[in-house]
Amino acid sequence: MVVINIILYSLFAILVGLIFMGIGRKVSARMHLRYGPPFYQSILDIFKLMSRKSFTHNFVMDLGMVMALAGLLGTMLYVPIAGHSAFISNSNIIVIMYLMAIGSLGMAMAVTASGNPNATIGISRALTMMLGYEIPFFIIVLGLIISNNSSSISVIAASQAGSIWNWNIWHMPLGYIAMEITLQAMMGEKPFDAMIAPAEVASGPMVELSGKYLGLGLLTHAVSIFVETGLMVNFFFGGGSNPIDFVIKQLGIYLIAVIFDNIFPRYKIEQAVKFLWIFPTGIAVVQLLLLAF
Amino acid sequence: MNIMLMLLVVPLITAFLTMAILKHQKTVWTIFLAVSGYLSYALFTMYGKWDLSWSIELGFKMFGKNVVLSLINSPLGWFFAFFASLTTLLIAMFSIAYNDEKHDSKTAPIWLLLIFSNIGIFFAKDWLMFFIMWEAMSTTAYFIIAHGKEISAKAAKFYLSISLIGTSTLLLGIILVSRLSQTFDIGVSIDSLVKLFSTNYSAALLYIGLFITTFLIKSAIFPFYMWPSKAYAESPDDFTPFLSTVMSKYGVYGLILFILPILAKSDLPMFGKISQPAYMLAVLGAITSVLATILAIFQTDMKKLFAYSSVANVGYIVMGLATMSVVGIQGALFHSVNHMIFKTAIFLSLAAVIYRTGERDMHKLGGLVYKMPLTFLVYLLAIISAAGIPPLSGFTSKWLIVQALMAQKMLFVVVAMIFASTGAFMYLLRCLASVFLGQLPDKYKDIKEAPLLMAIPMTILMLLTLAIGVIPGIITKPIDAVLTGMGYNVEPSSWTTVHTALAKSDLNLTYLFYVFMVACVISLIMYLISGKQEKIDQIDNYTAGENPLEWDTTPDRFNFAYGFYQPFKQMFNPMLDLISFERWMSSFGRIVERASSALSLLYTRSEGAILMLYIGIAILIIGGMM
Amino acid sequence: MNSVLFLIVIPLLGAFLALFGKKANRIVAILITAFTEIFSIMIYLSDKLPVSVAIGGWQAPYGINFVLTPLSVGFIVLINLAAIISLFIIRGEKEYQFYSTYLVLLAAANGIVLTGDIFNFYIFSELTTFAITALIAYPRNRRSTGAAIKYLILASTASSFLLIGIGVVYKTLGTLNIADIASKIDLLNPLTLELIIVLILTGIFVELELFPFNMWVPKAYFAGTASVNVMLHGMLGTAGAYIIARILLTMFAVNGSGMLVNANIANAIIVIAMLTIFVSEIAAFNEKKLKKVLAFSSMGQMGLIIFGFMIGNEQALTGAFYMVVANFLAKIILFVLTGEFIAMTGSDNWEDMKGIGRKHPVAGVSFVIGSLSLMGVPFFAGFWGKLAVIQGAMSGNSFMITGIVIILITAVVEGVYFLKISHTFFLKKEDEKEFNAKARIHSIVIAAALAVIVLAIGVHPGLIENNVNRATNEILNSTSNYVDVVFPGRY
Amino acid sequence: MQIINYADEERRQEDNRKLWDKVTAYFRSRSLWMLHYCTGCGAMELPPIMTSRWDIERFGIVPMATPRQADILLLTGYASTNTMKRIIRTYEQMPEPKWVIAFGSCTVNGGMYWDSYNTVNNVGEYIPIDITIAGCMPRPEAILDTMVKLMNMVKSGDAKAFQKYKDNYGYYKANQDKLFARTAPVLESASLKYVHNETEGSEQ
Amino acid sequence: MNITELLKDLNSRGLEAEKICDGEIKVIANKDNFITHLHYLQSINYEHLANINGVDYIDENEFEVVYQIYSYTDKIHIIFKVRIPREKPVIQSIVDLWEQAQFYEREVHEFYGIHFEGNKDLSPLFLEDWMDLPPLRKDFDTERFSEIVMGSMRNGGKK
Repeated sequence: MVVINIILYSLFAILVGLIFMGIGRKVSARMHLRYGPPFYQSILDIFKLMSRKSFTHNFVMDLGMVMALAGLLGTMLYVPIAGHSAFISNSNIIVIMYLMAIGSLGMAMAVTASGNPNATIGISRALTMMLGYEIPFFIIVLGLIISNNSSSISVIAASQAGSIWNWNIWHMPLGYIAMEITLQAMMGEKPFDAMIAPAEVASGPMVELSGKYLGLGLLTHAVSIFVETGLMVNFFFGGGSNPIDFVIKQLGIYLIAVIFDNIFPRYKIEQAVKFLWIFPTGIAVVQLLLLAF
Repeated sequence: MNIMLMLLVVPLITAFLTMAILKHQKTVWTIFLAVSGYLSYALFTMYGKWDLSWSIELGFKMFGKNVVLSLINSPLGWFFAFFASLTTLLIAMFSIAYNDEKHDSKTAPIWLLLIFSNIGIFFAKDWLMFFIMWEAMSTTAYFIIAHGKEISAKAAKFYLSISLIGTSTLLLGIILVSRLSQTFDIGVSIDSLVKLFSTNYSAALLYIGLFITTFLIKSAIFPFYMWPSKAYAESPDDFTPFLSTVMSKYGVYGLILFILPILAKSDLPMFGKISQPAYMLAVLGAITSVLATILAIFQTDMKKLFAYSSVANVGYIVMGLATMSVVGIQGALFHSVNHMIFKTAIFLSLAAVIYRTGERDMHKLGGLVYKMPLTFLVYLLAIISAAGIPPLSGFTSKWLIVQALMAQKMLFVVVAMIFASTGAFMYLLRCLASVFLGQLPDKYKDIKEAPLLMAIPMTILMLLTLAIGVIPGIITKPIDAVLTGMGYNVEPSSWTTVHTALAKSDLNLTYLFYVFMVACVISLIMYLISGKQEKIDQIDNYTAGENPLEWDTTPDRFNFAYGFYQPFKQMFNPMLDLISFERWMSSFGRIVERASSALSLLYTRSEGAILMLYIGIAILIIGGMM
Repeated sequence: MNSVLFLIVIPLLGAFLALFGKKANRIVAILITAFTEIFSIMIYLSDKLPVSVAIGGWQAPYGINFVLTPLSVGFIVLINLAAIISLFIIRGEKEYQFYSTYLVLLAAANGIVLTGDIFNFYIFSELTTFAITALIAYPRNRRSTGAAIKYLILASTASSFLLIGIGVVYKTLGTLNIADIASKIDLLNPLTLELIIVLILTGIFVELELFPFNMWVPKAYFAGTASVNVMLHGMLGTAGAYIIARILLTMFAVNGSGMLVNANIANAIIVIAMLTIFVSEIAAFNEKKLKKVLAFSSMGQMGLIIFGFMIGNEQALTGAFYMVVANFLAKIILFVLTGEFIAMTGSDNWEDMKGIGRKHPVAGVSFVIGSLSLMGVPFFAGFWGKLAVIQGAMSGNSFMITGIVIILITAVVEGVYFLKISHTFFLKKEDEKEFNAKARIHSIVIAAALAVIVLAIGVHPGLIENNVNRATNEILNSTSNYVDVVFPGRY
Repeated sequence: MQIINYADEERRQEDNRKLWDKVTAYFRSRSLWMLHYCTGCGAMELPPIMTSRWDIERFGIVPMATPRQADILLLTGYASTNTMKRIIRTYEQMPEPKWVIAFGSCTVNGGMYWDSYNTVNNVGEYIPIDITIAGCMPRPEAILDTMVKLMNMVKSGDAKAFQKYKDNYGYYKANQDKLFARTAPVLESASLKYVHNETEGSEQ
Repeated sequence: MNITELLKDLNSRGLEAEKICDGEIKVIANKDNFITHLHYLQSINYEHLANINGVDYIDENEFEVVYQIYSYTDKIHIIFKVRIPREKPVIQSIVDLWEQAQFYEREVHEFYGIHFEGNKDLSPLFLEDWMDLPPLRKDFDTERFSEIVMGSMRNGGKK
């Protein structure tokens, strides 16, 4: 029974993630005063990519891409969606933080195995960026854990039940601002997308991914959007009473990120890390001190 | 024959035996394997028999009565000794194949002496036996690290000077503490120190400080974090795993054996939920892991990189211990075993790479995955476990330590821990990308996979990480015995779930593995149903239409490996130049050298002789009058 | 019992005969030293000790008397053992002057230890000075003659102070017998007592290689051949340790309790000992010549031993005596092997001695054992001595605590350079050319034997435990053991 | 939609495959990713089609950075012999269903550089071209119209240039070798001997 | 110095210098001593060598090597022409005056066949394994060449 449950959840997450990407492209097109592609465009892209022939350099590429998607799906299964999650065991933030690393490890391994210098440069930037956003993210999470003395998300989400006013966004406004900036970096949106910079490193890690592997890469990105926005909802927006409410909140957060994406130019990698370690971390530390003492 | 005595006698005799027949190395190393096999078996049978002990009375009179050296099979000592002997067994299997004519480091006899002192340290009941084995361990380790090479001798000298400082402080500490209770017994000295804490706080702090410096030196924590990078890199390749995993645990063992009970029992000024000295220890552990991770990211020599990674991991263990809570110590013990397993796996796979290619710099290697797939697989699983990624063993212990730190509200220490573990992910992947992936240089076109005898221990370690990752009970059960032995009341741990201090945050690891497997199946299905893939040559990359081979560039010029984290390094360069302990220590060494040559100059010139005679008389007269 | 006199008379007779014999000198010298060694062991094992022998029938306060106590005979045994070893490792000195001066040195060393009369002690120390100067100058090159002259000047100025001191003692107390002085010492007013102590100490300290007085040590050890070094260290160094025990801790002791009469001077001596340890270890750290390194290290060890004696409580004294024995054995191993290594590689620097350990593993390992024992590493004799000295010094005043700290710091420095040197022997020899001379088997055997003894004592200190205890309680209550041996009825 | 009776299994298999191909063709047509290989002056015509006035993204056509990810290769101008070598290598690096759109007259018959010694006159001889757009650099409307035409061709499944390239690879390879691998001088000219020996430095 | 003084100065040195428009003059030098003049020009801060290119006067049976020189201070652009016979197109290289001349001369050599004495590397730069006459020579029939290699036809032709 649990396996069917997991498959359903995975499909749900992938579908939602892809539709979010489509809507994101539509919104950014409308910001450029363009008509923009249909909202299901990403699904079309995925099917096209999956049906194409693709090139692989060695077995490590296949292993890596499969592992990347598996890692992200595993993470997604640990995120409680509107109160109930894929299986009974309670979900733990620290587990999710470490599980997210499988995604980037798999991607990094597959892409470096292709042997293209652009890809390796992209990966070294992605990992530096990861170190950049991991610190503020954890400080915010630490604040949450300290305030309700449990590292399980369902407890945190439950603590915000009831009316809108006891959402965490009002109790921890600074935490929310810091989380917003970190979310921008986690999703690799514009100010912090030095790793996928098409102009500099020819779409960074994805340079050698053709057809099927690019499809798996896009699916991983879709699920990661679902996970990150899901976390955001659970942390600050009360976790949602039912799945539709949960998804709408996620969409709201994602669109904020897309709007930021269209406004900002791109940081150099060390500027990005320095920025991430000064502003969001500073705000998060202030929030932590307020909570802890 | 008392089994404890056999544990000591067998390595000693075989050490002298192998010293005699050092010429033919095959038999020497097989004897070495046999001895470590015997030790592991003997230790395995000793589990549970906590009353085993052995003592001998020497003719030397101290405190009015003859000095007694004794061993006792304590659960803590057994825990460290058993897992150390298990690691040595696997390394021994590896070194039979590693030490052929070209690579033989002729250090088997000295290594056996080291194992002899290793057993002695873990089972010592009184301080004298502890000190004797500690000093023997430091000096034998010097000879193994130096193993007859010029550059290694210089690195070993650096290691020696720091660890001798450690032994001197230990000697001073032991004498001070033994004078308190007029006996060398460790248990009695703990109680006497606890009493001293209540009476004379500052003196007790000094005594504890001496012991803590020794243990910090040996486990390479903050002020003394720079000797491992030299010692591990230059020591023989099959000895480095032993050096980095087992020998860094002596300091940890010392902390758990002596410092933790004292800090737990005596009432100390508190800082939040834990005592000040413990918090100081946690801060030192945090600084070590952060600094070591940053330094590890910038290394180009792979053994130096993993030396700093070992220092960082010991930093986590010390942080776990400093929480003084049951979950923290459980996490620390679990992590020391995990560290033994995955770090040995990493160092063995690197040794296999060096054995085949003879090259240690990461940017000169690349693409070895095609020629050495098994080594790659072992290395991959080891770094997944080292980075603390869930399905494998490294995650559980890191998770426990983070939970304990959060429960004790040690906020900035936890942030440092997370920074270090994410940074760990950076340097682990750097070594993976530049050594195993990417283009294969031409000179390594025809290297073969590591020989069979090397492959067996590596695969066993790989399976071990997987097994412990899925069923943590294998390690948590012995840890419970250790904790109950130390007087903590801990409820028995189950085979699959791991309990923690925070509310409702227990974690079922087998379930986690099961979820991860199902996710893998789903993504595999997606991979299979989509279009076929075609295998193309490694050099056929997108290079903006250019055909690199036409411009006679060799494939390995394509590996981006040299300045892998160059932008990140530029951020830290000013800070690193500012506080580099390495520079201070080496400049201190130079000062001593200049002073010594100045003094010996004083003796060469003869006209000062009579003048100095009169100075001597003056000292005597002035001394007399005061 | 006045057959004891043979210990001095026969070597002197041999010295005279050696002037004429050519080839036979070597055998004659070996025979005489063997005789003195066996004779002293027989005395030691016979249970007639302690006994005082009046020479020529003159009773104690007036005539010269030889005092035979477990301490003194034990030291005689050590001195003669060093003498035998130095004879065996002689490389090619054939001329007769060598053996005659050697035999004079042997007689004088035995004399210093046996004599109960302070003036007689002065005469024997003069004799040793001349003998050692001749032996150091023996290689007759620029280096050795310079060192010999330097030693002669220093030693003679020092012994002149000693003579003045003895004169003052004779003037004030009217007696020259050590036991007599010891009993009458508290009659003196403090000022003259201090003058006497200072004068006599300057005389002794030159021979004891303490810091301001040991300018001659590195040059002398560097200039002398290996056998001369063994003599210098084995015979003179051990005799020096005995002098400290006998003169400082019995003659000037506070009613026989092994504590120096004037506490301030004791502190001054501790300061000097600390200075010696510190200066010698730091100087040895960067020294390139192997013989000089060992010279500095022996200065450091002597400083440690004197530091042990000066502390005065029972624990420190046993430690000091253990140190004496350990240092005696370990240093002889190192000097014997250094002689061999220098002969093999032809150069004095230890950096050029690569690959010796691989060619002669036994020699390399015994060198390591010797250096480890000097460092005070457990499993070797030096450790118990160092442990006991530090343990004893812990209860002392602030001078002793700083002394301990310096000992521990220098232990680190000493450890580094000793292991650095012993490891260079195991380095691979790059230029594969053969060594010029072959190491001689019997000297390696001697070194290995001593190394085994050092290991045995380290593992099981009980071997020499009872001899050391007899020596310590003889010092601690010297009135009952020493003074009433010489004057049975006085107390 | 005529009624199909699946009498025999094989025809049904065949229809299914056709059905599956139809579905994939639809997806391929609705999400074409283009790699514009800006050889000549046509490169200036591409950015406007992505701006808000013409907005090619509504057809699901997005510019991609590397040949591995791209479906369409846009040749936007004259191709000199050196560039031709790079174009062929990029074309071969693109995964299977791939199409080529050639801009302007230079790609068809060399355009105004028809008589230059290093301009390729007919790119179609070296790599298969699906659609060429006439005009000495076509206007954006023309480009949009081509894109829609390509989408329909892909949907109906008769944009098979890459198949043609694979089938008669020999013909294309021969042309390519004729262009690049030159072993003997092409034109016999009187003063040839002078130039050659002079470069070898053996002047008379 | 301004343009008139420059013209007077150059003419006085035996060069035919005339003004084309304000800020631009043309100088014609002899192939034997043109280097000394170039050296002189460089010394009076005409330090920028913009380009070197060749011209093929086939009917006068001569090649012409044109050096474009410019001075930032005087803001005057000199077109320095040197004529060399077509049979033996050899001229002195000016690498030691201007480093970058090496590449310009290499290109001119490839496209005209003019040999620059003293230029270390005159290997082909743009054309890959070119066997024919240097292409920019007038006696090279480019249409014929493209017809043979690329199959081009006058006004498009029928396929």
